[in-house]
Amino acid sequence: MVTTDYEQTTAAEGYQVKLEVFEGPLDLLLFLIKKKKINIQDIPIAVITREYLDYLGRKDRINLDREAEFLLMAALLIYIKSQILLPREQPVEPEIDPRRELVDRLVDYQKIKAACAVLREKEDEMSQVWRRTALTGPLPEEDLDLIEVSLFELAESFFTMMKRREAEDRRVVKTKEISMAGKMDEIVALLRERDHLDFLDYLGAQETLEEALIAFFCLLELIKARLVVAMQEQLFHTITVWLRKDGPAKGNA
Amino acid sequence: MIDHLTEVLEALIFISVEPLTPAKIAEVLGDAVSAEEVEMALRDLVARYDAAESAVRVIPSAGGYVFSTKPGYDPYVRKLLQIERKKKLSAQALETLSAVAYHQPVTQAEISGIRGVDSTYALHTLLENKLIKIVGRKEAPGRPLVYRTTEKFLAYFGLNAIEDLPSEEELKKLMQDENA
Amino acid sequence: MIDHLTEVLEALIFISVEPLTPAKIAEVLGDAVSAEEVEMALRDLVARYDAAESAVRVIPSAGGYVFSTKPGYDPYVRKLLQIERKKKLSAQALETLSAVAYHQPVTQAEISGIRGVDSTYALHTLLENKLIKIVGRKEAPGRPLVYRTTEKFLAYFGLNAIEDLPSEEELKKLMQDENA
Repeated sequence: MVTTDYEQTTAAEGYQVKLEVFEGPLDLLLFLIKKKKINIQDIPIAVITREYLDYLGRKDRINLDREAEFLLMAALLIYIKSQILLPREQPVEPEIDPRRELVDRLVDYQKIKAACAVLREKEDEMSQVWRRTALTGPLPEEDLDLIEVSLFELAESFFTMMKRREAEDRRVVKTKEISMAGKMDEIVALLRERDHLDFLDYLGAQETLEEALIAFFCLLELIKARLVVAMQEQLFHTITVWLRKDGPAKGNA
Repeated sequence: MIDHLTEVLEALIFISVEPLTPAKIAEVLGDAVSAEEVEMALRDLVARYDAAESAVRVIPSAGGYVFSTKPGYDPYVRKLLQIERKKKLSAQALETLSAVAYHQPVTQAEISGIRGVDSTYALHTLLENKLIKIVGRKEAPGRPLVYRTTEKFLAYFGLNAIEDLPSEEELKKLMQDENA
Repeated sequence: MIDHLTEVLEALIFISVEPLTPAKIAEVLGDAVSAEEVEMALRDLVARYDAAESAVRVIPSAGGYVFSTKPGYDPYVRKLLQIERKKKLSAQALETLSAVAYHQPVTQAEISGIRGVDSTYALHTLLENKLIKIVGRKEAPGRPLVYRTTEKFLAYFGLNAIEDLPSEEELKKLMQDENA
């Protein structure tokens, strides 16, 4: 279980006055803008950059896991400052103001912060009321293992199962892994039975990725041994495989 | 003494997953009330719901108290439960569906092999729900049926194409920090 | 016409763990009642429990109706369930969730851009808690996964619909008040 930064702050500072730890660069910038009573639409970049670097240097108020992201913002501030300081023939137009993009991001982030406050309040309210998580009383048994599913759960279910299975029959898979000869026999037998084989279909029918890879290596071996012919009409199209009628396969028979 | 003892008990019975026993009640309320007071309040609660123009009631069950619907509403209750059952997938069906999705086209024997358990029934459920379909037979001994997921499957999970399924790498990425 | 429609609805809501939607009600009741009759009966039911000397009530939630306790019984319920306090979302998770709510459908990269910090882990937490879901992929380079908030998100915050979130204008006003 990962402790949230929220809880860490509370625990570390106990009953003392709780200093806010800035979770990200936008968090810190908004704080500085408020502290300096700056109009967000007209940020004095030089001032804010100096303040920002000051906080960054002290390190005690920033989430150090996010240091890289704080540094990235510092670089952006310095870049914007350099853009503003460039000598110009005409005054900067609002739409090409180098601060524009940052201001837009800050305004948007400010909205998200305001929404957070509203949602936190609602969460507090809802924490006072309780809903049932299961039904009591007489209900059909078979309802118990029913669940709602999302795409995430579908995918997770699959990969979790594959991991479980891998652990379960590592031994079975292992025996399959070593028996390349068996796989080759299987391919040759299939070809004897029905003349040709759509190899991509065959690969798709393999139970595990490992098995499919082995089947593929077997095919390469069989080609090398001149036991089979493989043809691919176009790149990315399927591979059709035949037994060689004139090769060692005949001689062996 | 506890204010609104009857309602406190009502809230506890409502939220309790098992029938709420006097022992459990005593645990929660401690010494603040006597067993007699609790018993009286419980009787009051039962009477209140019985008398009310309400579809639910409080009944004694398995040595405790539990909410239940009144018998007259059974046909409606049963119908809703039936509908719910059809709309949801069991964990078994979900696992089978994921195996079909990531391995299609695939046979029953292959799915059972992948999952390590017989999957005939789960496949049947998925067929019924039209989340998978039969697309033909495999050129193999016994010519087994071959399954694929359907358009409905894509719509259900908000996918445009089967290639849009999250890859193992994406899943890993989403979960990696958990182990950090 | 159905006799005791209000009580029938009460029974149906009572046996639903998730908020019961008008669509599901219509499925159960069929053509026997009109949507207007159902709506009136639902309003009647909500008012009945609000007025009653009862610890429970019926609330609109996530587009449906569900039973919940009234505020005030929280300490007793927590004692029964042996929960110190209800778990709250971390600051990181809440911020990520707000960003998803206001920008959905949205990708991980977009959320990280809005917040200015990598949000992969926070998104995973929210996915696990079923407060957000993957709804498909964006037609953009890399075909990234796209996220949306869920019904559970609405229920968690006591919202009936996503439109119940404060509008952009309301948020602006909140920000001004704070700066004043």
